Order: sequence, then structure tokens, then C-alpha cells
Amino acid sequence: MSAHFNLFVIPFCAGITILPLLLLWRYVKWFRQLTGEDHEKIRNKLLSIASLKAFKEVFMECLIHRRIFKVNPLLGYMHMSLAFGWFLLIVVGKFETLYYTHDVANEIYYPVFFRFFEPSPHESMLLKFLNASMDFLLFFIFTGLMLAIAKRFYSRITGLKKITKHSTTDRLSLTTLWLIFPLRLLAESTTASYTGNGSFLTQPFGEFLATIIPAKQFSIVFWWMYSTVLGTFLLTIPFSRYMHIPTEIILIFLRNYGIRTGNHYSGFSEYELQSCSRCGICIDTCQMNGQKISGSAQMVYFLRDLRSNILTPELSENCMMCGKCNDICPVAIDLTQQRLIQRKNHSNNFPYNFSYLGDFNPEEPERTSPDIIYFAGCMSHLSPSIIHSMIKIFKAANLNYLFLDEKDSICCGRPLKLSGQFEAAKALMESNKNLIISSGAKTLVTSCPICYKTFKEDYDLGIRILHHSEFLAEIINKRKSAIKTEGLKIVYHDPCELGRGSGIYEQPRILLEKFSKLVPINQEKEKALCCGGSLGNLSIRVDEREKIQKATADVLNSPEADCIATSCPMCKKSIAQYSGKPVKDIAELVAANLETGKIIIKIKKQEDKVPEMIEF
Amino acid sequence: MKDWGYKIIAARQIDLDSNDLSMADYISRHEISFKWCIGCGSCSATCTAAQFTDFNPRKVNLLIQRGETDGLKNEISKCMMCGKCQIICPKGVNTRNIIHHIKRALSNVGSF
Amino acid sequence: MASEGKKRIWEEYQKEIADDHYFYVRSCIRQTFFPGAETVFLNILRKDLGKDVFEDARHTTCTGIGYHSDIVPLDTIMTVIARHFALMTENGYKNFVPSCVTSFGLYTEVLETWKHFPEIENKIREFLWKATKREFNKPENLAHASDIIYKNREKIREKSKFLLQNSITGKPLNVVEHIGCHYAKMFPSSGVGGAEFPHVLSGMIESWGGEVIDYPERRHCCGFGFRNYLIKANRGYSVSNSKKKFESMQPYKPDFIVANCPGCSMFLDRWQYTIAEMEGITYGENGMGIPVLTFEEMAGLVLGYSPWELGLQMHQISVEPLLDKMGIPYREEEKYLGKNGRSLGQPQKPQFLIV
Amino acid sequence: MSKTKRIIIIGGGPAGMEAAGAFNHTDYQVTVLEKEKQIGGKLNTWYKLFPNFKSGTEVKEYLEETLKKGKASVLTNSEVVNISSDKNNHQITLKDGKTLTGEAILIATGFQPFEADRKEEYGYKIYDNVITSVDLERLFSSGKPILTSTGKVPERIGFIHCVGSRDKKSGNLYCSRVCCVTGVKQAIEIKQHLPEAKIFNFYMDLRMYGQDFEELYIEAQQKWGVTFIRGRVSEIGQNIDSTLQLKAEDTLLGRPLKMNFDLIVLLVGMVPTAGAEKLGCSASLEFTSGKFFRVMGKPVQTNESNIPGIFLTGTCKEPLSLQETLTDARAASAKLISYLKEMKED
Repeated sequence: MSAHFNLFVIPFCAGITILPLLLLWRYVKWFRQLTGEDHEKIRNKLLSIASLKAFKEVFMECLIHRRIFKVNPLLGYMHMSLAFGWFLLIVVGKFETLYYTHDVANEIYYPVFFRFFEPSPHESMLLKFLNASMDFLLFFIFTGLMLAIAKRFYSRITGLKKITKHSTTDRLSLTTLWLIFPLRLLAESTTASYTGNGSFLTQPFGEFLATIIPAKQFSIVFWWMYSTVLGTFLLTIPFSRYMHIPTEIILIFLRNYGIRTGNHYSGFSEYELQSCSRCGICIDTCQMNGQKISGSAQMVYFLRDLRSNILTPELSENCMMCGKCNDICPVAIDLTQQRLIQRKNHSNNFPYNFSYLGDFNPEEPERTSPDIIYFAGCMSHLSPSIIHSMIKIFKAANLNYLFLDEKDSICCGRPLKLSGQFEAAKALMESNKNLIISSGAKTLVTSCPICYKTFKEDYDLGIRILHHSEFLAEIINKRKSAIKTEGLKIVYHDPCELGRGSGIYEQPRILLEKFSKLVPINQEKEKALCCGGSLGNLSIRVDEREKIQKATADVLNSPEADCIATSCPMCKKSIAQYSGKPVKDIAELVAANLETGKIIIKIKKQEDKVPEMIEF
Repeated sequence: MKDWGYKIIAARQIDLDSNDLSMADYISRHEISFKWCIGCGSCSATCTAAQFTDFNPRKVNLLIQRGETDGLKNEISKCMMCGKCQIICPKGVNTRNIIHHIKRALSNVGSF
Repeated sequence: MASEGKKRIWEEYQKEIADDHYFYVRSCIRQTFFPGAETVFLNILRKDLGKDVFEDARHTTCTGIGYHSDIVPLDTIMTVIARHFALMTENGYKNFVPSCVTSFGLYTEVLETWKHFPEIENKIREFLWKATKREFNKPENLAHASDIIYKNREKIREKSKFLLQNSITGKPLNVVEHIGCHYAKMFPSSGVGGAEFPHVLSGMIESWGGEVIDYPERRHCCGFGFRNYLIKANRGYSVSNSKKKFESMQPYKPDFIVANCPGCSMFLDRWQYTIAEMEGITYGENGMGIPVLTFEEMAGLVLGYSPWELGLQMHQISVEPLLDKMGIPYREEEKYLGKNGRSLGQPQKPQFLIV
Repeated sequence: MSKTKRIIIIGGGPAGMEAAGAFNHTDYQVTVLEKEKQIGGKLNTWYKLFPNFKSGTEVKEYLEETLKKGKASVLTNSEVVNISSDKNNHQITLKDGKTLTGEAILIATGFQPFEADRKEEYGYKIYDNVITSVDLERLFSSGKPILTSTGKVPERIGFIHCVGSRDKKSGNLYCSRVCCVTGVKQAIEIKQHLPEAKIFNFYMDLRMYGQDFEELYIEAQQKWGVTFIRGRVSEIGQNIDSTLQLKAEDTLLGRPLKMNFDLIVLLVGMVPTAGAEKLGCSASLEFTSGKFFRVMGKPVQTNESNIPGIFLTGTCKEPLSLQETLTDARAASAKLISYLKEMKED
């Protein structure tokens, strides 16, 4: 029987022993559910730089909360003070006891209740310092705690319009968490009041307490309460949102080993699901929430329903899939992919039959083995000026191109995929793939970001796939003679599928800057808004869709700009409905400027044998 | 019975008294714009699948509204879900969601 | 059902019907399947009503069946019809009375055509002259045989021995009246009461104490539809149409059907057998079907003619239940005896239909 | 100093009332002749008006105010049977033989609803549960519950558009213009009374030409769930339980369609008022193919008849909505005033 023991440590000990068992049990289960190749990846990367990267990330995200700092510094500080503060409290505490007892293997609870067990004041400077820093850390945590409590009642101070509505276990867990440090303060202070082992915070506070309550008698009560609350909190972790604290660590490692969400619900999905801290940052960033769209559910609620197996198809289908939440999620969960997986589970068995496509082949007699295949995409056919511009440019560049979907077009399949019908989508993709491969071209250019994304991710064509913005950025050059100042002032709208979806932010801008001046707006690139036309959302009502389209058009309607440019036929249509300014696809602008001669086409000799540089 | 060389044929007419409208009810429960269709036909005109087949979203919609669902599975399976019909619709009918729910209804028969 | 509207319509469609001196032309179908009907029509006119009716043995088909099967060219049809008019003229008659509704429709159509295109009439006159050296006047009055009975319905009521009533309860019988399509659908003004609510048969039924049934498919074709019956492949369509009518009239519990068109009488009668054989379905009471009468037969029964003399034994659907209701005496054993008292032979019993 | 000129307005309906009122700033002596025992014409029948459901009586009261301002003398029970014109003098003979003379005449004899029983295949006045849009308006105004002939609450109600309009067989080639929106309005009103009822409108085209008409149609479709089926009804038959069997083609599907109804409403079109033709002949006025009075030289002179001094307004010359009628009435009176001003005294 150790020198320092008291009954009140039991609750804490219970918590600290049971928790790891619970976690272990679940983590192993999920780990088993990982796919074979995922296991493979782990085996290969375990003893590599990846692990170190993971450590760094864990430190930056789980303790410092870098991503949250980016969203809002105050919110970041709140999380940091609690996480990092507590972490240090444990580390320094351990260090203190170590120094005190010179015994590494002291009881697990000993550091936690150190001041109870070691009542005599400290002589050594170092111990005094450690003691002080413990008080300081407690204070540090308190600042965060204050913010957290304030946020509950007035979220805007941390930059959040809306905060998550929590379940009962979550609320219980939350309260215990909040009580931990006040009780620790009370326990240590009251003890200090008669032992004098406190520091700058606990000592005076304890003496003050002693003036109003019989501190000596009370202190043991507080220690009991402290231990109990601590124990309860630890026990509730696996059943509450705080599961994210341990789980995120594992998630970060797995991610660093190159494991991704993929198209199936796997153990990795479980880790992702449990890593969601319900912080609710995704609620605010969601335009559906911003426009109060009926029946929409932001990711935090989507994941909640998914965790508790009550997810309805309607709920998972009412989302634009714009990926804004993906981009901002502090835990970097691949949210849209998670939703897509669920859509697949709901709809993959839907009937489809494209046998009518048979061996369809668009007749293209004269153009044999083209350099370039042009695939306009269904939506481009609804704004033909884009197509005309591209044709004009191909002709000007004197390229041997094949307009694949000039007359009869087969859909790229992404819309089917977005609706969860993966199998059906695959069938369409096969038909298109055959056409593309058989054409023998080395480069595919498309005008539709939706097609682009799917060509890149799902087709595996083995040829260059370019969105026309990339293609044009490549072949267009400013003519020296062109006067810089002549350029239009343009606001550029990043299409979801091209920007967040495919990471194409720069090429369109490089291109536009060759003949115009870009006007920056605060919601662009990663933060760009969804135009509202999205095929990702199946059920949103037309009037609600219009709300989003209008709001986005308003944001793009920067007073300095003469014109709004985008590079997606769908975005163009959506924005044009409500913007006061002309809305142009970059292809149209290029074509127009070619005519004015402000820009020229420059083509280097490449393997995909495109002609020499032409001036005209 | 003897073979007469001819049979009594069921009437070709739509009988709105005896037709089963449960599919129509199911769709309108899940997509209110289902019955906003005015039959203008712009969806069928722009339909990607209709370039290859006789698929006709307008007809599908009306046939379901009249409870004529024979061969529906066959028809609806032709849709590519590309969404042009929805962009073009002058009445804001959520054609994609309608087709999506027709497919859902057909793939879990009886549950609607 | 309000009669106000019907009355108004009937007033609008009152046609000219000659009172006497009729030139009567027979019907291909009627004289084949209901020979008694035409005989009794003549008897009623001559004996009971004391009218002058003339027939000419040289008269032929009007080609209506050929016409409605698209196999006889119009010029031929018109010439044949012109010949019939010539026979009428040669015999010094002016009032033309066809027994067949399709003939009546065809005659009306041809006369209407000639009215609007005199040149065609002249052409036909030439054809007829070239072919037969005959000339003709157009009839002053064209009426269908049922029009004549309609005109005289009250006189017949006066002489009636039986009424269209249940002889025991005195309740009026429920009668389905079926008007041949060619009677007034093409030229509403040529029919008594027009096309929508014709009065020619309902008039008779009402004055003879019956009650007319107005059922949803009343206007529907009997199913014959010429080409649709004559080409075997289409026959299913023909019988399906008749079935539609039976289904529609069934709830009204009709005591019998009366038609003014020989084709209709024929098909409404025979198809009941076919439907029974095909689907095991029978209409009317006790699986015996709904008796079908021609308007002449109906008039004959009212005037007390013997059912067997009327040739009702030629019907597929047994008329006995109807006779019993009306209280008309008949001797079952005489049903299949000819005038000479010798047996005509008996038809086979159908599988489902009870006879 | 010329004697006060006299204007005779034939017809005390909306057109007559509005026109009479528009003479308030003149010193002409205006007489309004109404054949019925009360003025107001059809407004005495219409319960609520499209497209905004304003009550008919409310509008009538408003027009009565306008009429008062006009200081016109109103003679009811005065049916005009003859007009004889001699240059600037027009003599009018009433049924009872009385005569009036005036320097100018404004004909505002309006329209009467098409007699639906002439469309025989629909069986109006034959089938107990076939009524017209006019009957329905009366029913609404009466405040009585909407019931079938057998006293049950109708579950399925059909509206048939274009009854007596755009129909050679009814002798009317023209479009009566107001029936489409009336059908939509009445469908909504029925839904307001009987939310459970299923309503089907059978139309050839929906001619929602007026301001707010299309909106009303969309409301009927989207808010009230009225079903619109494109196809002209061929015939109606009565079932044994006195419900109705309707036959039409769903022309958008190219399939014949059959269904039963508890109640069918015929949206009757406009025809010129009985007697208007006879009256017109007496004054040797010209007529349109639809037997409405013909105005000179459309698109201008839309109130002048072929007889100088005889003016036309409202639905006696063509089908018009109430709003159009009132506008036209004011236009007519303006024309009439300038005519009298320029009139050569003799």
C-alpha cells in the first residue's frame, strides 16, 4: 500500500483505466475493417518520414489547432488553451512529481492529485517554479474555459453564427469537462489555505476562501468532486463528441500513411466519423444554412445521423456537394466523399440500361487521328457561345481537333455518380472511354468542370486531360504590342468542381491576366461560393436554388468590375440570371480578344504534335 | 376453349377510375414540383438520352400522373441524369429528383 | 335524369316523314338473319296501318357493306343507288324507305353529295344511262323504316295487344335502344331527334309503355364496324366494342335491347354468345343473356304477332323470358317448326349461354 | 346657344354605367335604358371576379356611384326594340311603344352566356350533375353548399373549357377570352369550399392573356393541386348512380381517357344578347361573323359603328373582360363627346 493513497482517487482511476480499454476495443475493430491495401500502405509507411509528419500534424492540429486559428483566432485560442494547456498541465505535473519523488513509476493518479499528497510547501527554486507554472497553466486553461462558456451563450464572439445542437451525453460530458478545472482550483486552493503549498493563483485564492468557508474541512470534499468529475469525463469520452480527441490522432496517422476515404464505407470512415468534434464550423460555411434551405443538413448533423444509423436518403441528397465544408473542416474529414458514399448506398441499385448506346460512334470522316479531342459536355450545349468560342480558338490555333459530342453527346457520368448511381455511371463512362481511346488523340479538352473532374478521377484514360482554362492558359500569350491598360476589369468565379473539386485556381487567373485586370473579392479560390446550379443537390426546390444563385451573384457583383468571368457553363447560367453585369466564360473572352488581336496563340512543339507557334 | 383466331382486347384508353396512382402519390410526396409540369416538352427536346432513344421525360411524368406505369422501368432506365431537362424547364420542375424517385420507387417495389 | 333538355333537342330535329306510298328496299343483313322482321314490317304497314308499300324484286344491295369495307368505288355505289331510284321512279313512287340503316345513311350521303355537287349527279345519270338505259328522279322523301314506325307509334299503341310492361306488376320494362351509327351520326338532321339523343326508338318505347335506359355507352358503336368484323384479324376489336356496351348497360338490368339497324341487332345478339364462349361471361338474368329485338319485331310483339312467326327463334339469345314478362303466349314445341309444320332442326346448345 | 344634346345609352350593365358616369363633366342629357328591372347586368350574378376575387356586388356599388356622378336618368324595364336614324337624330322605340330621340346613341347591350344545352353531347339540362359556370356563380352567391343532385358532397369535379367557343359546331369561331381564367378562378373557389375535392380542367389551350392570369393558373396548379388535362371532351354519359362518365383524349399522351365525375361544370362562352341582332338590323348596323356589332376600322375607331352617331361599347362588339369593358366604356364616352362637339347643328 503506497504512501500516498486516498479513497477519492478511485473514480479517477476507474476512468483512466477503463477508457483505454474501451478505445482499444473500438479502434481494433475499425482497424480490422480497413481494406487490404490500406493495411499494406500502413506496413510500408509505418517506419518512414510519414510517421514524423503525422506527429507534427498531431501537435499542430490536436494541440495548437492551427486550422481553427485560420477560421477564427479567438476560436483557435479557445481550443488551444484547453487542449494544449491541459496537455502541458499533465506533462509539467508529471515532471514535477518526477523531480519530487525521483520515481518514474509513481502512481498514475499521484501527479493529478499531487498537491493533496504533498502538503508541505516547496523550498527548491525549481519546485517553486514548477508549482507556479502549474498555477499559470491552470489560469491559461481558465481563459479558454471562459471563452467556451461565453461561446455557448453568445457564439458570435468566436465568429460563429450558429453552434451545434448537442445530444444529452454530449451535454453531460461537456458539463463535466467544464467542472474539472474549477474543481481542481477549489481543491488545490482550499488545501493550500492550510498547507501553504499553493502558488500565485491557488494560495491567495485559498486564503480568501478560508475567510468565508471552513477550507480545511471542505478541501477533501473538493478533491472527491474533482476526482469524480474527472473520472466521469474520461468514462463519457467514448460515448460523446470528445471521442474525437483520441480518434483524430489515429486519423492523422492513417491519413499520413496515404489512406483516403474512397468509395466504400470502411474502417477509415469510422475513424473519420468519430473524429468529428461537432465544432459546427461546417454549419456556418454552408450556403444551404445561410439561405435557410428547408430540410438541408450540414455535415455535423449528417455525420451525427450517420453515426446513429438514422440517416435518410432525403437528408443525404439535399446538399450541393460544393465542398466548402471539406475545405474548412478542422479535422479535414473528407465530408462530401462521406456523403457520396451514403448516396451510393441509397441509390446504387437503381435500374439503368444504356444498351441503346450500342457501338455508337459520331461520324467524323475527314479528321483522322486528331491531336485533340474536344468534349464540350451536356451543359455547354445549353450555352453554345462557349462551344463556338472554343471552335474559333481551335481553328485559329490550326489544331487538328475532334469535337466528340458535337451532335450526339453521351453524358460524362458524374451526374449519375453524384446521385449515388455508381454502377450506372460506370456504364456511361465505359461508352465514353471507348470513344476517346479509339480516337487516338493524346489530349482531351473539356469545357465543363463536372466532366473534367470525372475524366480525371474516374476514367483513367492515360492521356492528358485539360479543362479549357488550363488548355488556353497554355497556348495563349500576351502580344507585346497589346497595351496593358486596355484590359477589362474582371471578377473571376471559381466553379466548385474546378476549384475545390480539382484544385484549378491559378490557370484561369494566369489566362485572364493576359488580357484583363482581375478584381479580387473576399470569397474566391478555396472560399468561392457555389453558384447554386449544382447537380449535386437533387431535392432543393427551385425557389431555394434561386436564393443561393442570387446571393452568389450579389457577392460577384463587385462595383469595380466590368464583367464576371467563370469557366463552367452551369455557373455561367446560374450567375447570369441575377448579375447586373455581363457573365462570360473565359473561352468567350479569349475568342473575343483573339479577334481584337490583343492576345496571340503560342504553341510549343510537343509530343502531342501540335503545330509551330503561329502569329496572326 | 376453342381458338377463335381473335381475342377480346382491353381498351387502350386511360381509365382514371381504375388506374393505380400510388406511384404518382409517392413521387409527389417526395417532390412537390412533380405536378407542376405543363407538358411543354422542352425537357424531351433537350434530353441527352432522347438523342439515342425515344425516351421522353414529359411523357413519363404525365403517364405516371395518369397511373399508366407499365414499362416504366424500361423507360426510366434510359435516363443519364445529366440534368439538362432541369436547367431548361420553364416551370422549375425538379426533373432529376423526379426521375431519381421513380427509380427509387421501382428498385424497392411495394415500399411506396 | 331531366327530360327538359331532350325535349328541346327533339323539337330541333323533326324530320319530314312521308305518310303513305312507300317504295321499300330490303336489307342484306336483315333479310338473311331476321327475315321475319321485314315480313312483319310489311304486314304492319299494309294490314295494321293500311298503307301502300311497293317492293321491286330487281332491287339489289346498296353496296353499303362493300362501301364501308373500302372495296367498292364511289362512282359504282352512286350508280347502283341511282338504279334503285330509277326502279322507284319507274314504279311511280316518290317516297323511298330502306330497311337497312347503313343503306339509309348511304342514300342520305349520296343525295347530300349530289345537292352540293350537281356535276357528280349528272355524271352518275350518264353512267346509269350508259349501263342500263335508265333514268330516275330523286326521292321526294327519304325515311328509314324505323321512321315510319315512329310516325305511326300512337296508331300502333291503339291497336296494341301487349305493352312493354311486366304483365303482372304492370311496371314498365327497361329497354336499351340502340341506334345504328349510320342513322344520324353523319347527318344529324336526317334522324328523328338528331344524333346525340335520337328519339326514333325511344319514342316507340315510351308510347308502348316501356322505359328507356340512358347508359354511358349508349352512343357507342354496336361493334360491327364493317371492316373490323369482315377482316378476321380485326374481329377481336369488333367484339370488344360490343362487350364495352354490355358492361355499361348491365347495371341497369335491361329486359331487352332494341335496334333499328340490322347489323346492330345481329351483332348485339350474336356477340353475347361469342363473349360467353370466350370468357364465360353472360349478361342479363340467369345467364340467359339480354334478348335483342329489331324495331319491327318489337312492334310485331306489341301488335300481338306470334313470336315464331316473327322469327324470334332465329335469335341467339332466347326471347322466352321477355315473352313471359310481357305475358305473350307461345308454344315452346312450335319454336323450331316451319310454316309447313315440319321441323327446322335445332341449334346446338352453347357451352355457357343458357338457352 | 344650342339646345342641350341628348345621349341615349342602351344597356345598364357595367359598360352603360361606366360610360354614363364619364359624362359627369358635360351638360349633355344622358338617359340609360335597361331592359331588366335592375341595373348592373351580369354583376348581379357574378359572385367573385377574376383575377383578384373582388366581389361582384362591390364592383356594382362602385359603378352605381360613378353612375350617380353622371347625373344620368335611368329607365329600367325598358327594352329597346327599334332604332331609326336620320342624320343627327336617332329615334328609339321601346317595347311598350314609347319613343325617345337623341343626337347620339351608345349601344352597350353586352352579352349573354352560350346556351350550354346546344352542346348536346355534354347533356346540359339532361344529366343532373352537369352545370354551367353561370350556375356555379349563382350557387356561390346563394351561399348554399355545393352538392350533387343526389345530395352528396362532390369528390371529383370536372371543368370543361371552351363550351360554345372556338367551336364551329356551336357556330362560334371566336374565343370568349374570359372562360379560361374563370375556369381557373372557379376551380380555386371550389377548392376553398371543398379542400378534399379533386378537380380536373379539360382545355384546348389555356389562354391566360391578362395581367395576373398566369399567376392565378400557377396558383391553382401548385397551391390548390388542380389538374389540367389538355384535350377537348367528346361526350358525357350518366351512370346509374347519376355520376357522370367523361370521355376525352389526353392529347399530351395521345391516349383516349375516361373517368367518372360527381359534378361537371361547363365553362360557357359569350354570345351577343338576344334581340341585339334584331335591334342592329333595325338601325342597319353591321355585324361580325359571331353576330357581334362590327366597329369601324380596327385598330382605330373601335367604338364607332357604321352609322354616324351610333356608338358601340363593351361586349356587344366582342368578348371582353370586365376590366376591358370598363376601359372601353370610358373610351366610348370620350369619342362620343368629341363627336357631339364637332357635330354640325342644322
